[in-house]
Amino acid sequence: MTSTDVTEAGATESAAAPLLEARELTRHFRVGRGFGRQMLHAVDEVNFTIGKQEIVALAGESGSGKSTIARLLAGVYKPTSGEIFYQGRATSTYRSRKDQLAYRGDVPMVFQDPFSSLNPAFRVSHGVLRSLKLHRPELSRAERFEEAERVIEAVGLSPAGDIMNRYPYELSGGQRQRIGFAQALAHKPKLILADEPVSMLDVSIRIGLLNLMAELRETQGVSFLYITHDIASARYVADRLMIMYAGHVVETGPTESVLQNPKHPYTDLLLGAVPDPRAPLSTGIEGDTGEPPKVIDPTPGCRFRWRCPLAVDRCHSETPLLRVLGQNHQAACHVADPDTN
Amino acid sequence: MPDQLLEVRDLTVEYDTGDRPVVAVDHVDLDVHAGEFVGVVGESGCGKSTLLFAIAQLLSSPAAITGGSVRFQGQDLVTMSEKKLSALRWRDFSVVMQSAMNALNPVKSIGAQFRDTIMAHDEPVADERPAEVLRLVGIDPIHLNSYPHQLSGGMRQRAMIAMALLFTPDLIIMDEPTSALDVVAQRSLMVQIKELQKQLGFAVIFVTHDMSLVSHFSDKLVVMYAGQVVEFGDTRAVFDAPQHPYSAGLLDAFPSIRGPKVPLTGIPGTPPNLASPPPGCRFQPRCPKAFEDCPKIEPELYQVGAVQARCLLHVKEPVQERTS
Amino acid sequence: MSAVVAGASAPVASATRRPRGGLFRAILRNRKAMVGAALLFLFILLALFPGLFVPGAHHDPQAIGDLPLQKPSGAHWLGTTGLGQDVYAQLIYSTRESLVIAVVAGLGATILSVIIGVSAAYLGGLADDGLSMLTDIFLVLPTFPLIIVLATYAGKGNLTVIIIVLILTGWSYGARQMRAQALSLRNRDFLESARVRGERRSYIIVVEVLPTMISLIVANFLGAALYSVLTAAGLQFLGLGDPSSLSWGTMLYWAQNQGALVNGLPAWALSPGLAVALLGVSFALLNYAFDEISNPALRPVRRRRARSAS
Amino acid sequence: MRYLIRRLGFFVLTLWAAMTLNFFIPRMMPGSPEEALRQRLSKGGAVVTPEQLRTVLAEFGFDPGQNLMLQYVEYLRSMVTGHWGVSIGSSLGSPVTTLIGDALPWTLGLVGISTVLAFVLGTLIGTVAGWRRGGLIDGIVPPVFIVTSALPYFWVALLLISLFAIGSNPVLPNDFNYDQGLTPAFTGEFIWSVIKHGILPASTILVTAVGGWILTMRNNMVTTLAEDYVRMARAKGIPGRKIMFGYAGRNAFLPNLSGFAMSLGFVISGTILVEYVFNYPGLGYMFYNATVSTDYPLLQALFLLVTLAVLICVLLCDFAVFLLDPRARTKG
Amino acid sequence: GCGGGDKPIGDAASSNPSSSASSGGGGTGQYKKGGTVTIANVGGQTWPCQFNPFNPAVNQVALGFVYEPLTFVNVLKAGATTPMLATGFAWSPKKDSIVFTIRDGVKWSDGQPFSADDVVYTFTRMKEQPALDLYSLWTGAGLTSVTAAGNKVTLKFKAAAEPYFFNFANQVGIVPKHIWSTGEAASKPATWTNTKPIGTGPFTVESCTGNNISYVANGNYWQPGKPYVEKVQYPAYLDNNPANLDLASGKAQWGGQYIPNIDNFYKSKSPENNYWFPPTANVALVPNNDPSRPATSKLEVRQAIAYALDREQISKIGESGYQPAANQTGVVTPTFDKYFDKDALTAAGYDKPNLDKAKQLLQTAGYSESNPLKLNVITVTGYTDWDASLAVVKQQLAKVGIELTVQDLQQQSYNQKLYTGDYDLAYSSLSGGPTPYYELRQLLYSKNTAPIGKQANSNYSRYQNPEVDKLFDQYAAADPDTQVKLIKQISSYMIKDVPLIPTTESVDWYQYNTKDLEGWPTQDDPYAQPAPYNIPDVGQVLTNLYSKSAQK
Ligand SMILES: Nc1ncnc2c1ncn2[C@@H]1O[C@H](COP(=O)(O)OP(=O)(O)OP(=O)(O)O)[C@@H](O)[C@H]1O
Ligand SMILES: Nc1ncnc2c1ncn2[C@@H]1O[C@H](COP(=O)(O)OP(=O)(O)OP(=O)(O)O)[C@@H](O)[C@H]1O
Ligand SMILES: [Mg+2]
Ligand SMILES: [Mg+2]
Repeated sequence: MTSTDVTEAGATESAAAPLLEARELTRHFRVGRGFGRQMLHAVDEVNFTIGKQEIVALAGESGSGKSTIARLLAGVYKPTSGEIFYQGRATSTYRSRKDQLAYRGDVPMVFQDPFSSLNPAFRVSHGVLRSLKLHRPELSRAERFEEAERVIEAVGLSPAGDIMNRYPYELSGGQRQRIGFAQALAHKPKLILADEPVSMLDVSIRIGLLNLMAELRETQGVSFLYITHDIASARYVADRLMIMYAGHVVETGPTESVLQNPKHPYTDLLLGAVPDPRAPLSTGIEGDTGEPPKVIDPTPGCRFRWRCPLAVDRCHSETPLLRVLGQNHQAACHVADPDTN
Repeated sequence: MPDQLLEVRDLTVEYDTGDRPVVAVDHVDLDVHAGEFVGVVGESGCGKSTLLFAIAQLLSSPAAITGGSVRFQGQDLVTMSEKKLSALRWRDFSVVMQSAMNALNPVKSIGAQFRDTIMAHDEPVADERPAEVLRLVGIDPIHLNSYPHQLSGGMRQRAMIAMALLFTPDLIIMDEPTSALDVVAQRSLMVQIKELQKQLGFAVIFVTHDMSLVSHFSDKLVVMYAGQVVEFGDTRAVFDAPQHPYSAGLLDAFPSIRGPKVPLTGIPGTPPNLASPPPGCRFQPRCPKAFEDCPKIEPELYQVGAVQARCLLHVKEPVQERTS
Repeated sequence: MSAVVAGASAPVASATRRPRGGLFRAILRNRKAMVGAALLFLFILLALFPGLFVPGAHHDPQAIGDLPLQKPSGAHWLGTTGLGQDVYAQLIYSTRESLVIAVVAGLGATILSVIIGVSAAYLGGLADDGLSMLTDIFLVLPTFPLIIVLATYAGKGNLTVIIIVLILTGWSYGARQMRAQALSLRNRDFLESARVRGERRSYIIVVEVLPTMISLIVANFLGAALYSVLTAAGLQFLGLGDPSSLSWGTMLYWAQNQGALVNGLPAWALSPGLAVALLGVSFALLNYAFDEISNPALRPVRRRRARSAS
Repeated sequence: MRYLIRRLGFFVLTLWAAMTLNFFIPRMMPGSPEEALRQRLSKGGAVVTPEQLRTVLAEFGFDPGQNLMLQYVEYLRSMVTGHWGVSIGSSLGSPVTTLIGDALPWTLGLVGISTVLAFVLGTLIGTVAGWRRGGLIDGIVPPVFIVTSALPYFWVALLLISLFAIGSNPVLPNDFNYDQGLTPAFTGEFIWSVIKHGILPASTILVTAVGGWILTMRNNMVTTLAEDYVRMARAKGIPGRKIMFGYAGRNAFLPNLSGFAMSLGFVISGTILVEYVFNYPGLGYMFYNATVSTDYPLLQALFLLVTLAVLICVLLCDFAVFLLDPRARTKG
Repeated sequence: GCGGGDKPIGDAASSNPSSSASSGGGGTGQYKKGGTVTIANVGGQTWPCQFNPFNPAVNQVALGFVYEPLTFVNVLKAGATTPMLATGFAWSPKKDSIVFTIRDGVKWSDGQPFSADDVVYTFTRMKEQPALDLYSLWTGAGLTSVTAAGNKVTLKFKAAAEPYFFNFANQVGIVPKHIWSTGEAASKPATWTNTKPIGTGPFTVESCTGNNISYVANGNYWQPGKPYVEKVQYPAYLDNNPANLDLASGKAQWGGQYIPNIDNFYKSKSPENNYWFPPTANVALVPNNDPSRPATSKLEVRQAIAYALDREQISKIGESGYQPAANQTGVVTPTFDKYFDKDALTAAGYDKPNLDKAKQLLQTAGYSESNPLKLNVITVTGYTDWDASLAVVKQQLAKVGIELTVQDLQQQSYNQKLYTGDYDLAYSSLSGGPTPYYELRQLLYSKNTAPIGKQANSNYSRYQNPEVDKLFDQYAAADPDTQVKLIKQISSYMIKDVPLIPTTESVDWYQYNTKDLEGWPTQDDPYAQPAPYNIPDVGQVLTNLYSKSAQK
């Protein structure tokens, strides 16, 4: 397979009927106690869709709300406002355990921090086996073990039989991360929310996992929300790229389009910062300290305006909304130019 | 070379685990010249941090240096008394630790930590020096009165680097100083470090597992695998033509955001257990080019053109004997 | 009693590293734990089969003899009491009550700690505030005076009362630790992970949470048992237990009352205290060893300065 | 500020809870001052009517017939205003304030000093043991002090007595606060006597209390030493002693300090036993006495005092942590 | 309670009422002044330094030392009297009024003269301030008026009042009007602390700290030449052990201590260490006679217990022989031998244990091996000798098939149960008086009992017998010989109805050291109850002691 045709296939599918759609998704956190209560706007009025068999990469600054989005989708957090539609139905309408279980079976999550996402009291196979038990009740005990072994092998951990029986503290960060990934794979999901699933892996193993993602999408039609700091890997697997900044999605579009033709100044900055051994060092961002903003009780206006080299007056008073600036390519910037072609 | 700053020979470090010792650094040789930027890369757990600590004599039990020497400006640090070491430390070489989050004392203000450092040495230091170095790394000196928890992760890492510059040492050892930062911040910090290095002329040993970072910033590259140096040479040379299959694997394994999009493969298998490494070449069980000698003969570092590589493929050109 | 504090360090770190192969093997490998376990085992033996350790002549530890206040001799290894009872036999037979107090009160206090600590952490909000406040109040209340007051008035001598009192006053320390640990667990992703997986809340609490706290719970039990042994002995020593019962504290009470020390009978005055101390030590050793097992950083190390320049 | 208000709220609430418990527990239980007094009066065939008992007690400010809630309100008021009444137990008629005033200096002197000393010593030894981890001290200290920390107070007391205070030629006195023939004055003789009488009880407290502090401090120290900033301090060439106390010690000390406050309750328990064994006329002994003689006013005042002491100590330690730990400062 | 246990719980060791002394005591000669006596008697607390004689918690250190009664009554000599502040007294024929002749020339220790006014003032204050009237003279004994005429003071009663003589003549300390009629002493006499007491007694308080009270001889004392001893030291002891040690070493010369193993611990330490334990009352198993208790209300059961007990053994093991065995008549011997009817005792077979009879009686009562009698006995924690005695009793009763469970209770709970009748058997003791009448009346008089659930005054066994009541009623107005007869009659009911079962006799714990001091009360010369906790007997002893070294 080549990644190019994968991209096209995914793009057409997603246009037809989105698997999951987030509308005006918002999540605020209360910070401080008692009187001096303040609101941290982790995610603010975010809209996006994830199509069937689509890999959507979500990148952005640390603290910009990527994990929060994943957690909102996984139902770990309840949205402050906004709605998530899964296969056309709002998840807030799930009442029965059956509905919820079905959703959870379809949309598993790989947690960002592999050190805290495995229960230290159980062998690492615990999570995989439990997932199988909950979501594929038809399997017998022995089958579950077989299946677990298979997925653990699939994420590149071998010998699986040995690894399964270890306790989390006996695994390295990278190994744990892969166990987390295996948990999400175990029960034929439809959409995997993968929060930096490869951040702790060595380049060599990382690529194996990325290949696995692509293969799963191909063979089993699984979609991914792939959260990462590693733009290069996003380019490698993702059909679409979303860039977040301070709780807002500031740019979204087909991966290549965004990379080749970034519309939002932040995207520009971000791409400029990504080192590439195969390309010469680009300059021009030296003045930027790269301090991520905390979005506490924000006032209207573009959140990037303080760091933006292009900021105009309007940016200080009006929050930019996503605008279509190219084919499937949107950015939230007052000054960005649309594609000319 | 005349301006040889650091000369590490046969350095071996073991962790006493109760059963078999973990040999985390295994007969490592390393040379750093004044003003040089040496990058160290390698898989997680291959002994990079341990090597740095061993160089700085900062190992604490259960780790111990069990062999080799570390000559810094001509003096052997391994046999040096703690007292003499204290005098040398920070003034002549300083260390920026892997996690700046925890490397600052949480109960002392940044300024107090500067003061402590100054008081520990009888090096004359101007009163404005702390403020000056903070400004150098882009932190407002107002933060001298701040406590570590009041700074963001990036600021803490900068503060650490500022502190390392306090006495303008000859060598700064940095262990993944940018790991806590996101790409933009990491990038700007690296640029600053490089800039400072150009200005002040100190040498840097820089550990990371981000290949792309070293590719842009370091002069020399050390590739470690399972406690050993497997390849050593000019960065560009290694990147252009990696001589060790492991280095080659590393370089093959990461995608680019520019160039053409090609399917990549990783290195299969897992790194060896350092308490019982595989026989012969340590990379041999994972090596795509392994042949029958590999599990039998332990390779040495062989000179291959401009670089040295620990691979039996290059056995015809044995590395020349060193005079140490 | 400050030993209770000793068992408190680094409860959170302990959860993350659990030795493989279970506790049992870890205990076998730790010298302190071995000594503690051996002592405890001995006491359990004594408690179960006191008769085996007492020569036939003195099978009834309460039997009044004609020779009061005897110094230790071949016939009476530790001498006799003011009523001519055999001190050694009393010592052995007293093991049971002291051990029962330790175990039952320790268990009770631990269970209470777990329930209150974990629910405080999980319920959060007002319930947490209330429960934490309750815990803190019980923690700073001068426990022993409270115990004295309770034990004095609540129909004294009654073993059940003493145990209840010990539980009531002994749970707070543990509850605080439990809450802290449960809170730290609450933010751990593995619980979120279980929820995302679709587990029920009850399953998460019982199956996912409690096992991760097991080492804290065990340590807590040991601490509470130690506290109970010492406190109960103190109470009985003050005469607030049942003076006709057979326990070490009561023996001490009698020894003190009949002037064992001034009458030159240190064996009588000191041996029950020694027994209390040894039982306490066995709990303390296990507790401490437990800390070491669950927090490898605390394990003793061989200091080596291998600086061979080759 | 908010932090302070919260602490204050905790303080008041705890105090109130303690006072309430203290009021109700004795009153819910069998026995009453009436009976205690009756016991005392039924000498010589005197036929004492219940009215007579009530009359006498009423004279001393205790009216058992009063509504319990009213009594409670009255009690709270008098506790707060410091009108603690007179003893109705074995020191019938003595103002509670006087009784406490007489005993307090002794307890403060003996228990206060030895407890603080134990804490300070324990912390110091623990610091050194942790610093020299695996060294000689560290090899000996933990096992020894695990043992001492599990010793019952009273047993250590008895042991010390049998070693030093019993026999034909006792080295040290084992009861009371000073020689009975002396009158308190600032004379060398008197002070020496006070010291002599304090040695054994103080050693008892020291021996049993110090272990806990050593162990916790050592463990904190070991944990802290593994922190990166300690290694960093070494890397910076900061001298060992300074790292030991200024970096590792200070940080390891913080949890110990909170522990100290929290465990003060336990310490007080121990001192009751110590004072009891050594017949030391301090608050602990008085507490015991007040309990067994159903002396409500004295009991209440003592309980209040002890709770106050613990609470104040908790607050002080909180405050100290607040000062020493910048993290705590911003958390509030 | 006594029990002589170790740590006295709450109360300082109780002071037994004293009684007779016909002669003025042993030491009649004139001795030179000098010397110090140190008293070792556990108070269980530091001294509060109060000397209010009306405060029952502190009157032990005031009465006898500083305050004196009108007349001293010697319990150990069948109520013989010694004139104190009254040189004499005369009863009216119906014994409902008494006239005291007040001694002339007595001065208060501040130099003010003592007069009949002070006596009247003392008694009338007790009326005005009922809290002062510890012995309920105005409310219980029927005192109606106290008047003075010259040096005569007349006390009038509603009815014959001889039984109360012991209380008002012997136990009430006379206080000075000129002090007690001003300031706080006048406004709050019951709670006044009276730190510098002014009295007529042989000593005044020189200094008082929590640790020690130091008395010096009263220079104004009315008995010429007395007291011989110049100083009294009364250290506070919190615990028996140090007090015992001080006695054994001779550091303290006068003790009121229970000392385990006394011969070995005390007597053997020095030939000058002596002790004497005169018995004054009974320690008894009190069965609950109330019909609501099926077992103990049965006469057979009570008899069976009485037959089963080997009182000598209880005395020997339980009380180390210090407390002699009691007998079923309830008359304490040898103190009250005059009233003891040995023949009646022998005739009933209670002079020695009789197990067969006991078993047989139990059978009659319906108990057998298959249906054993199970009884509970309550006792007080801290009375370790009682615990020991009960351990013996338990063994003895087991032999006849009674299972006894000993329930050790804290004093308060014990009292509660005892007073309200919530028990099967209670181990108990009451204080006696100058004749057995006082003790027996407390125990058996129906007016001293109350229904179950209500607090009884002293008749806890709930024994009620109109015939016995009649005998008690006759006693007050009877002449001495008749009184002896009445008591023998009453004790015959003890044998017949077994309302309670005396086991041992409670004694005065008394140790004395003769190295420097002489004039102690002894078995041969029992001029006062000898233990230092007896008030006002302590005053008698203090005026008789003299220092040998001062005589040289
Ligand atoms: N439970 C929470 N309570 C309070 N604030 C939170 C919580 N979770 C996240 N935040 C805040 O919300 C913001 C977004 O956090 P989030 O974890 O989504 O960032 P992220 O993009 O995943 O960052 P990273 O790349 O570092 O993982 C941050 O400022 C974070 O501090
Ligand atoms: N205390 C220890 N006991 C035993 N082995 C240890 C200990 N600390 C580290 N090791 C082992 O030493 C080896 C080298 O560790 P080191 O921290 O130097 O790796 P690293 O290359 O810095 O890894 P990373 O990139 O993750 O920082 C690892 O295999 C590790 O498992
Ligand atoms: Mg995240
Ligand atoms: Mg490292």
